[in-house]
Amino acid sequence: MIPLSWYLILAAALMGIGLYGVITRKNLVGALIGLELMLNSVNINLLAFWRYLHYAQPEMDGLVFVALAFVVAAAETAVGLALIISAYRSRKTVDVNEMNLLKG
Amino acid sequence: MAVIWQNILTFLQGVLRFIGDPITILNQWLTGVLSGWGANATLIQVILAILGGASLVLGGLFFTVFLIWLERKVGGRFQDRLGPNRVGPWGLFQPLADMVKIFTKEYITPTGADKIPYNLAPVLSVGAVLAVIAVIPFASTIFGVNINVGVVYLMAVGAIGELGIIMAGLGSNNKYALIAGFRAVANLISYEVPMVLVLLIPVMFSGSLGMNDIARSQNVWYIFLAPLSAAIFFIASIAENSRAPFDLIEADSELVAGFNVEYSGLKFGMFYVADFLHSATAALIFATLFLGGWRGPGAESIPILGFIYLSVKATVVYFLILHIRFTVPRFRIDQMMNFNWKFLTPLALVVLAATAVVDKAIPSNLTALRIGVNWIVNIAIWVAADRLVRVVAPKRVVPEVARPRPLARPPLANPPQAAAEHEPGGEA
Amino acid sequence: MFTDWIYLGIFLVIAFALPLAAITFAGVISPKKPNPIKDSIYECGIEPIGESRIQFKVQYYVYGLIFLVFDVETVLLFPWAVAYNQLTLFGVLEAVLFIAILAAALIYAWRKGALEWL
Amino acid sequence: MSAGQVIFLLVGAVTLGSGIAAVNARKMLHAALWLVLSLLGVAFIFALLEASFFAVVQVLVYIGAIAILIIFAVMLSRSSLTDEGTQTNPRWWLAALGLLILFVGICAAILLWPKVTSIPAPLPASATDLATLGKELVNPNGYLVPFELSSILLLATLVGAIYTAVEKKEEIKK
Repeated sequence: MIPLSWYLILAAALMGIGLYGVITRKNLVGALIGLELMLNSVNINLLAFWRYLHYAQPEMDGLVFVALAFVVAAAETAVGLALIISAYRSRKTVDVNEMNLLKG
Repeated sequence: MAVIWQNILTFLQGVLRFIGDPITILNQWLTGVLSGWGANATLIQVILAILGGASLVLGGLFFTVFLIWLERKVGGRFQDRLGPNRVGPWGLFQPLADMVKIFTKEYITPTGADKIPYNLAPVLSVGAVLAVIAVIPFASTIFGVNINVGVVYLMAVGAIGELGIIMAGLGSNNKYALIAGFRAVANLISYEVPMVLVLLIPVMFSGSLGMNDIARSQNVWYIFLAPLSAAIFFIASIAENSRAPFDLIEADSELVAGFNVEYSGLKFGMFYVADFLHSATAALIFATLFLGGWRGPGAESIPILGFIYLSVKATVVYFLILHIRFTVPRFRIDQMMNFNWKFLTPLALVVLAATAVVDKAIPSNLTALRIGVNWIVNIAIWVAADRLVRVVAPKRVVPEVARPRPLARPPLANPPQAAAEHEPGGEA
Repeated sequence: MFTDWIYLGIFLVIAFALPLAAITFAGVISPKKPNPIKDSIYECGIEPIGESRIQFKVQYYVYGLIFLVFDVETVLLFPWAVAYNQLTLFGVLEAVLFIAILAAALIYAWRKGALEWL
Repeated sequence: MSAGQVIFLLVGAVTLGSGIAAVNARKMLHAALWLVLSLLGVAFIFALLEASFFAVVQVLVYIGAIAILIIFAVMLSRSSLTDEGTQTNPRWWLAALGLLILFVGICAAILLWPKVTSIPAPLPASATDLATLGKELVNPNGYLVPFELSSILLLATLVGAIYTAVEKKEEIKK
C-alpha cells in the first residue's frame, strides 16, 4: 500500500516546481503554466486526504472541494489568459519585466 | 449406443453454449489452463487483461480495413460509380493492397519539424480512437471494462485526440497544417459542448455513467424518450469525427489536405485509420446510448444475440453517417460555428432543462405517458426553435447570380395567366 | 472496481503502443532517401515565406474560453445527473437554475458578438 | 515493494519531470506540451487514489480545455513564439534555493505528523458512487450554495474574459 506521505511529498514537490515557474518566468504564459501545476498539487492533497482520512461514514467534502477547485482553476486560467492577451494587445509584449508602467 | 448419443448431445450443447457466450467460456477455459500451469490469480488476471486488450485493439485495427472498403464501395454507389472492384471479389482485398503499399512508403519529415510532437501526433490520434473501444459494451458479457465513469471517459479520450491534432499542426512547420489543425480543434471543442450537454440525458435516465449500465437500463430506447437530444448527439458526433458536411479538417479546396499534409507513409495512414475508426465508434456509441445497445429479445441469456443486435443497430447508424457524408455539401467554417453556438448549444441547454423537469414530474412507471409527454415537449421545443430561427436570423441578402434572364423564345400569344385573372369572388 | 482500472491502464498502454510499434516497424522496412527538395515544406510548390508559426486571431481563444466554461460546468452536472433518479423536483429545479445561469453566459457572449467568426 | 508503489513512483517521476520541463522549456509551446504530460500524470495519481471520476475529469478539463486554451493563447501572442532566449529571471537560483529549503521544511513537517502513516480503509460503496456526490451538491444543507455560486463564478468568468480579450469596436476602427 502507498503511504499517505508519498502523496503529500509529491504534491509538495509539484507545488514547489509550480511556484518556481511562477517566480522565475519572464513570460506571463509561463507563469500561468506554473500556476496550473500549483493548483494540481492542491487537488492531489485534497483527494489524498479524502481517501486516507475519511472516517466511519463516507464524507463527500473532499470530492466537492476538488470539484469546486476545478471550477476555480478554470476561471483563473480563463481570466488570466484574457488579461495576458489584453496586455499583449496594448503593449506588444508578454514579458513581466517590461510591464513597468507603474514604476514611475 | 445411448452413451454415445449422450456424449454427442453434451458436445453439441457445449458448442451451442460456446457460440452463445464465447467470451465467458474462453475466459473460464484460459483461467483453468493458466492456473493449471501454476500461475497465481493476479497474474492470470493481468495476462487475460493483456490478451483481451490486445485482441480488441487488433480487432479494431483490422476492422478498419473492412471499413475502408465499405466506405469506398458505398461511396461509389452513391456517386453512381462501381467503387473498388479489381482486387479480389468485389474489390474486397483493395484496402489490404493499400495497406501493404502504405507500409513500404518512405517517411518524409519536413525540414524544421518539431520531432517529438510531429511523430507523436499520429499515435495519439489513433490511440485515442482505439481507447474508446475499451468501454463499449458489445453484449451483456462481452465488453472491455465497465468503469463507473464510462461516458466521461469517452469525452476525455476525445480530448487526447484533439491534442494529437494540435501536435500535428504545430509539429509540421507548415502554415496550412497549422491553420487546419487549429480550425479542426476549434471545431471539435465547439461541437463537444452540445454533445456533453445531451450526453447528460441518458445518464439522467439510467442513473449511471457506465456504458454497460446505460445499455442495460434501456427498457425503452432512449431515442423514444429524448428524440431531440438523440438528434443533437448524432449531429455533434458527425462533427466530432469531422465527416461531411463538417469536414473542414480535410477541406481540400481550402487547406490543401488539412493538418496532415506533411505526413507520409504509415504516419499518414494512422490518421486515415483514426478517421475511419472514429465514425465506426461514433455509430457504436450512438447505438449504445440511444438505441438500446445490445438489448433485444433473448440477449440477456444468449450474449451473442446481443452482439448481433448491436451490430445491426450500429450498421444502420453508420450507413446514415455515410449517406450524409456523400450527399450533403460542406459548411463554411463561420456557418459551422454559427450553427453550433447559435443553434445547437442553446437548443441542447433548453432540451436538457425541459427533459429534466418533465421527466421528474411524471412517475417513471407510467412509460406510455412518459414517452408521450416527452415527445410533445420535444416537438414543442423544436417548433419554437424553428420559429425563433426564422424570426431572429438576419435577413440574408441573396446575391443576384440567378436573375431571371430574357427567354430565348418569344412569349406566348395568349399567356396562361389570363385564366387566373378571373376573380372567383366576382361572380356574386 | 480497482481491477477495472488496472485493466483500463493495460488497455490504454496497448492502444497507444500498438500504433507506435506499427509506425516504427514501417519506418524500419521503408526506404530512407531524403533530399532537400523532398523535405521542403509543402505549400503548393511555392517557396514558404516567413515563419510558419503564425499569429492567430483572438476568436480561437474566445471559442476555447466558452468551451472551457461549459466543460467545467459538466464536472458539476455529471454527479447531479447520476443522482437524478433519487432527487426531488426541488433538486432538479436547482440544477435547472444552474443551467439557466450558464445560458445567460451564452446569451451575453452572443450579444457581445463574441460568437461571430469574422 | 508492491506493484502499486512501483506504479506510483513511475507516475510521480513522470509528473515531476515533465513539470520541471514545463517551467524550464525555452519555447512556450513546448512548455504547454510538457504541462499536458504533467497533468496526465496527475490524472493517473487521481486514479491511484480511487477518485475515478476526477481522474477522467482531470483529462477532460485540464488537457481538453485548459491546455488547449493555453496553446491558443500562446499562438495569439507573437513574441512568445519567437522569443527563444533565456526565459527565466537572472536570479532564478535564488528562487530555486528558497523553494528547496521550503520543500525540505514541508517534507519534515509531513513526516513528523503522526497521521501520515495511516493506511487507507477500503472505500465504502457509497463513497465511490457518484450519486452521493450529486445528492450532496444539490442538498440545501450540503453544498447547494457553492454549487450555484460556481455557476455564477463561471458566468462572471465568461463576462470578464470576453470583455477583456475581445477588441472594442473603436479599436478595430483605428
